[in-house]
Amino acid sequence: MNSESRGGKGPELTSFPEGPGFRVVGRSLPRVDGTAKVTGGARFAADCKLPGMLFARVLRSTVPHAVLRRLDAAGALSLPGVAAVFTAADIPGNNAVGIIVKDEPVLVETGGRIRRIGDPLALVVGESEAVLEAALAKIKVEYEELPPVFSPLEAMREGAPQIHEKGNVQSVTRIKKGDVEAALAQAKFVVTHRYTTQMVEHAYLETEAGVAAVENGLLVIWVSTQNPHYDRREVARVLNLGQHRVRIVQAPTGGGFGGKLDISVQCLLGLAAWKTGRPVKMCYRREESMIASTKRHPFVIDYTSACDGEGRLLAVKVRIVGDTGAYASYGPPTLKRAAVHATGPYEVPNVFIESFCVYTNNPPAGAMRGFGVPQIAFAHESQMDLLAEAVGCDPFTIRLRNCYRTGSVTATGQRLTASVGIEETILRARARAQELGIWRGEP
Amino acid sequence: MKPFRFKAIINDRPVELLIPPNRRLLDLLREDLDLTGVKEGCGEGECGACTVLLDGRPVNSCLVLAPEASGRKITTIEGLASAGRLHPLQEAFLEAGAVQCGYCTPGMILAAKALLEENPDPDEQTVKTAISGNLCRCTGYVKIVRAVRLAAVKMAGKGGGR
Amino acid sequence: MEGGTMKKRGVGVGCMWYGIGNTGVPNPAGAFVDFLDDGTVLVLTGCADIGQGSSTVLAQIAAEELGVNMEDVLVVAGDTGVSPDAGATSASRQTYISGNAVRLAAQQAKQVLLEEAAEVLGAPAGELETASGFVWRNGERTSLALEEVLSRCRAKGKLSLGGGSFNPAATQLDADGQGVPYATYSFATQVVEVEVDVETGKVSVLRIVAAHDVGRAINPAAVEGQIEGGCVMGLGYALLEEVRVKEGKIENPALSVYLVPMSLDVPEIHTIIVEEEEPSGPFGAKGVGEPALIPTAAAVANAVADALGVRFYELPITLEKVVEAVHGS
Amino acid sequence: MLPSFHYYQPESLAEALNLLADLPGPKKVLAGGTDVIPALSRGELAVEHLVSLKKLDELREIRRVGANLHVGALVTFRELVSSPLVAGFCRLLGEAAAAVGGPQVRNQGTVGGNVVNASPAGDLLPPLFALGAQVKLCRRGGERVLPLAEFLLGMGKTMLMPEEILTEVIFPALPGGAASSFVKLGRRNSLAISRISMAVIIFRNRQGRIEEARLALGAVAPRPVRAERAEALLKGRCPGPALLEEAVAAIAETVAAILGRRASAPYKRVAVKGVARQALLRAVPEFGKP
Repeated sequence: MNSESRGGKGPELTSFPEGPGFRVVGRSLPRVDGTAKVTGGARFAADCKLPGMLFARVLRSTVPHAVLRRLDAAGALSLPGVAAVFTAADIPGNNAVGIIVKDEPVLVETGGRIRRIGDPLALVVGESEAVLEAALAKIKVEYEELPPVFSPLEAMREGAPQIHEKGNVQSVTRIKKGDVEAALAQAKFVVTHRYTTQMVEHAYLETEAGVAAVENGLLVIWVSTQNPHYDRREVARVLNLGQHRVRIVQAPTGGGFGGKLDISVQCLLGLAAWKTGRPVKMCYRREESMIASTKRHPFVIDYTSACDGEGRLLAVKVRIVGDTGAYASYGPPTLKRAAVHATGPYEVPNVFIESFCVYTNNPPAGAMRGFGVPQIAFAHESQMDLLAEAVGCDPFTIRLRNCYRTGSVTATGQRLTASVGIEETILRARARAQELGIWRGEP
Repeated sequence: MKPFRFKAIINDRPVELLIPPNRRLLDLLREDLDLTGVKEGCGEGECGACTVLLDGRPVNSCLVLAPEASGRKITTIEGLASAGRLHPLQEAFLEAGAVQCGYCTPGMILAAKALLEENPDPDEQTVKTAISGNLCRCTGYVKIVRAVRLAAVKMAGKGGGR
Repeated sequence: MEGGTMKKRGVGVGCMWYGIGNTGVPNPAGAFVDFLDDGTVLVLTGCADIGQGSSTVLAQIAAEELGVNMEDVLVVAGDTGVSPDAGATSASRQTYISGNAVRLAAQQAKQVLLEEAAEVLGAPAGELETASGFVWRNGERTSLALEEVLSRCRAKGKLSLGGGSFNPAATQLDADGQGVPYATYSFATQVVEVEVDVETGKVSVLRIVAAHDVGRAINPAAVEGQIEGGCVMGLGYALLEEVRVKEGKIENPALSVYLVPMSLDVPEIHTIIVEEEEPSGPFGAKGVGEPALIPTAAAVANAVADALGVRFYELPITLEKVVEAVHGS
Repeated sequence: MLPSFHYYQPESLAEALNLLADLPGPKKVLAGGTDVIPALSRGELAVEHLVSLKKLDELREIRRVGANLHVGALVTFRELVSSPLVAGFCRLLGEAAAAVGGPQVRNQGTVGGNVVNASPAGDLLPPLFALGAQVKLCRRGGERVLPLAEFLLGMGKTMLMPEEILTEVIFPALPGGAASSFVKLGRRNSLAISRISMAVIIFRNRQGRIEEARLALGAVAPRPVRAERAEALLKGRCPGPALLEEAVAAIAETVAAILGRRASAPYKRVAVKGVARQALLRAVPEFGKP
């Protein structure tokens, strides 16, 4: 065994002292894939080359809301070096993907709906990267544009353009505990504000990339991904193959942060390799990555919180609207998680929370590190400071007065029975901030 | 387009190739020479993933036309370890936990190598400046800075390193 | 005001909690652990390591459970041809969920060996452990080598393979949002110090103290790496990053115009790992990937409000917004 | 992937000038390439001929000739940062070069490129304006020297003709007693385009009285602008906090007038105060001492 290739780092760190107690857990051992990554030996998907490999690129819509009337690829096909142009008509299985809701086409069908700028319309496959750009320019597309909607608040109104058949509100979460209105009426301090947060890009350093090949009747896809088994389910369904005929191998993945949970190149690569019988490679350029991939949900949060004269939280009332863009992706769980976490790590006796995941013709938002909680934390932590100001105490004090402890009951009625470390983190953060001279308030 | 005769010393080995002159150094290294430790992150000099050393100085190989690098000495990450032994920077990156996804790592290490050759004992701010053209989305840079300073110590112990 | 320039300092606090795993839905992970003939170990997991270090952490969990060296564990991850489904690398779930799956698989594989060893040693399996290539009894090393035990298993046709699966104990939320959406939670508090130039609007984050309850830290350096990276992504969220969309079109789809923090934008980060052990976690572990980032923007916003006496209700807090808030438009 | 073009590596300036004079069709000179290569790959620049200056080592020099400094067009940002001549005679140019991009870009990008590119946010332009720089333009059979202020016409526009090469930038070396600084305000601390930048040169007499002040601002107009009112106001006075405030206010007024109703005006007319304050204080710390 070559220990170096797996990042083993010599006896001092990894040798196994004989006897009881933790021996490996709790130690800062080096990464098992570290050596490959520091030597340049790690082969990311874009680094793979296979004999006879073709290259692929997607034609994307330039309008946010339309019906695709006609797509004419004859010009592209006539270019030397273009091996094929695939459209929705070439998809043997179910032309819809999505982790929660299968609402996103792999390629938009003729007569089908375009719901955002960047929707995939056709896949060009060629002998070199160089030919793809010219080929894309030669595909003729006719759209019948539809009125778009870009604001989630407008999209929720009656009469707004409908983006999906089931309406623009993709999901609603409600959490009720106690009697919020009564508590608000009795509270000494009530603070209400609207918070808005922006759309954010994951900006993983490695863009979406993969290579596919058919080996002995088996479709193998090496791909940068956060969930290879989900990829397998989607590729198999889209290509109408048994799951046993699809093998997804996660290539070393250059960051994900939630953005590589969605299908990007997987199904298109599978389609191209399966249909041509040749290996195919597909790598997004940065611009395409930023246009095509999901984003962090922008939120509009209306937040009311109330406390007594000592800063004890009495009630929290929150309404969250998240813009999930053209497709659901991880929108529903993002908004659900935001609702569940809306009180912050504080015990609140009276709670009413509503969150809405709303379709628009914007770029789709999906999973991004934190799943809606960074947004809601901005709101609940601003509110805590505002209450502290009203009460006249410092920000640590109001948090210590309200934070969960063993035995606390959350807004969803869950009793926390173990491993409730919030108080400890507040105390230790405050102590360190004092040591460093950052915080000069009371210990 | 007349082909261009490209000659250079790459990772201490002479290389001679006939190339179309519109080739970027990045593509020459990755496609023609299979030096895929050189990564493309943005194609416009904004991320440093494609950093290589040109006569010892870091440049973005996506912004270098390959013929412009002809006649020069080029170092990629593949040229750092010798005879199976890691360079002290590579060791330090492993030990300090400076690697996460690894996509920025080759470029980071090369930027750091150029620094340490010029300044064997850089302070924290100097290290931060030396890697300020290299984007890392994973680590927050803290452990990368620590790794570079650890490598400096290692190299001083070995009489200046390689 | 400091040094003749118009700079103000402020301190802000941000707290958070984060449920580990998917919200109120089953999200199991599976794993296989196999002892090879020479006592080295193969871990098969669907868990995708995207840089956060799950393969290392899972190797540590297997090594700990089985008493082998890290060098002697190979993790094969994320290959649907050989590894069981471990669900998504998301929701900060893999250390807790795949970690448990690997530990359970390792325990099962070990049990096969210990039962075999029990026969050889004439001792109850419950008194036996594996460590350093040998079978141990009540904390004392016996002369029985694992290789020998494995060879006996092979001869009898017994697989030295263990399978493990773990699904966190969560329930669906009812119509009133009541239920147990997560089996366990991570917690954190971050304190951020900023300096704001009231004329240029520039917010410099000077120092961050980040205290995170992650349960047991399987690999403290990796936990710190998550926290440091999260803080920096969080300050990008607070101050810099915004995908500008006009009529559905992204106006800044390039890294030259979508700016994320670089090394010179990074403050001092003081991490504190709080280890409130989670009884249901592998060796007490919970998770840290997302919690690392969650409180940062909140704390930065509070610090800016502390510095300026003006609060921002909209992210990101750009140069222009600061100037407009301080000086009017 | 870059579009096709013919590529030349002339061995001498004369050969390069001949090529430029004789080649038909769209042509471009290639120096550091940090702007040209991405423009080519984005399809923003279409050329038939690309003439590389790579072999023209005579353009890589920084020389002192009499009272003047001559900076060759191929001198890189990095070379400006580390040059003893720059440190001795025009420190602010080195400070500006250090504020450009990141290390990779500074190793590649050149003085000539920064000037010819004529970006409103070009970091070397305000210091060169303040230094009173001239540019030397060569073509086959001739050359001309123009003040930078005449050479730059606006956003991306200059007096450079397709057959010309900018070979050097020339300016009077600053005397030892001159104070100078460069301050750049970007959204982040590296790889950022200037939102506003400012170059300061201040000459004082033995008593500390300001004899001459040159203040040049970048990224508030298509070309750098001098804050003439503030320059006049500083003349003959001693630095101190009150004078600092007067100067800052005057600079802000100048900038407000230039910006007019542009979208960035409400921000920049305030922000310039912060930049001006930092730049003046850095050049002459006495501005902060009552």
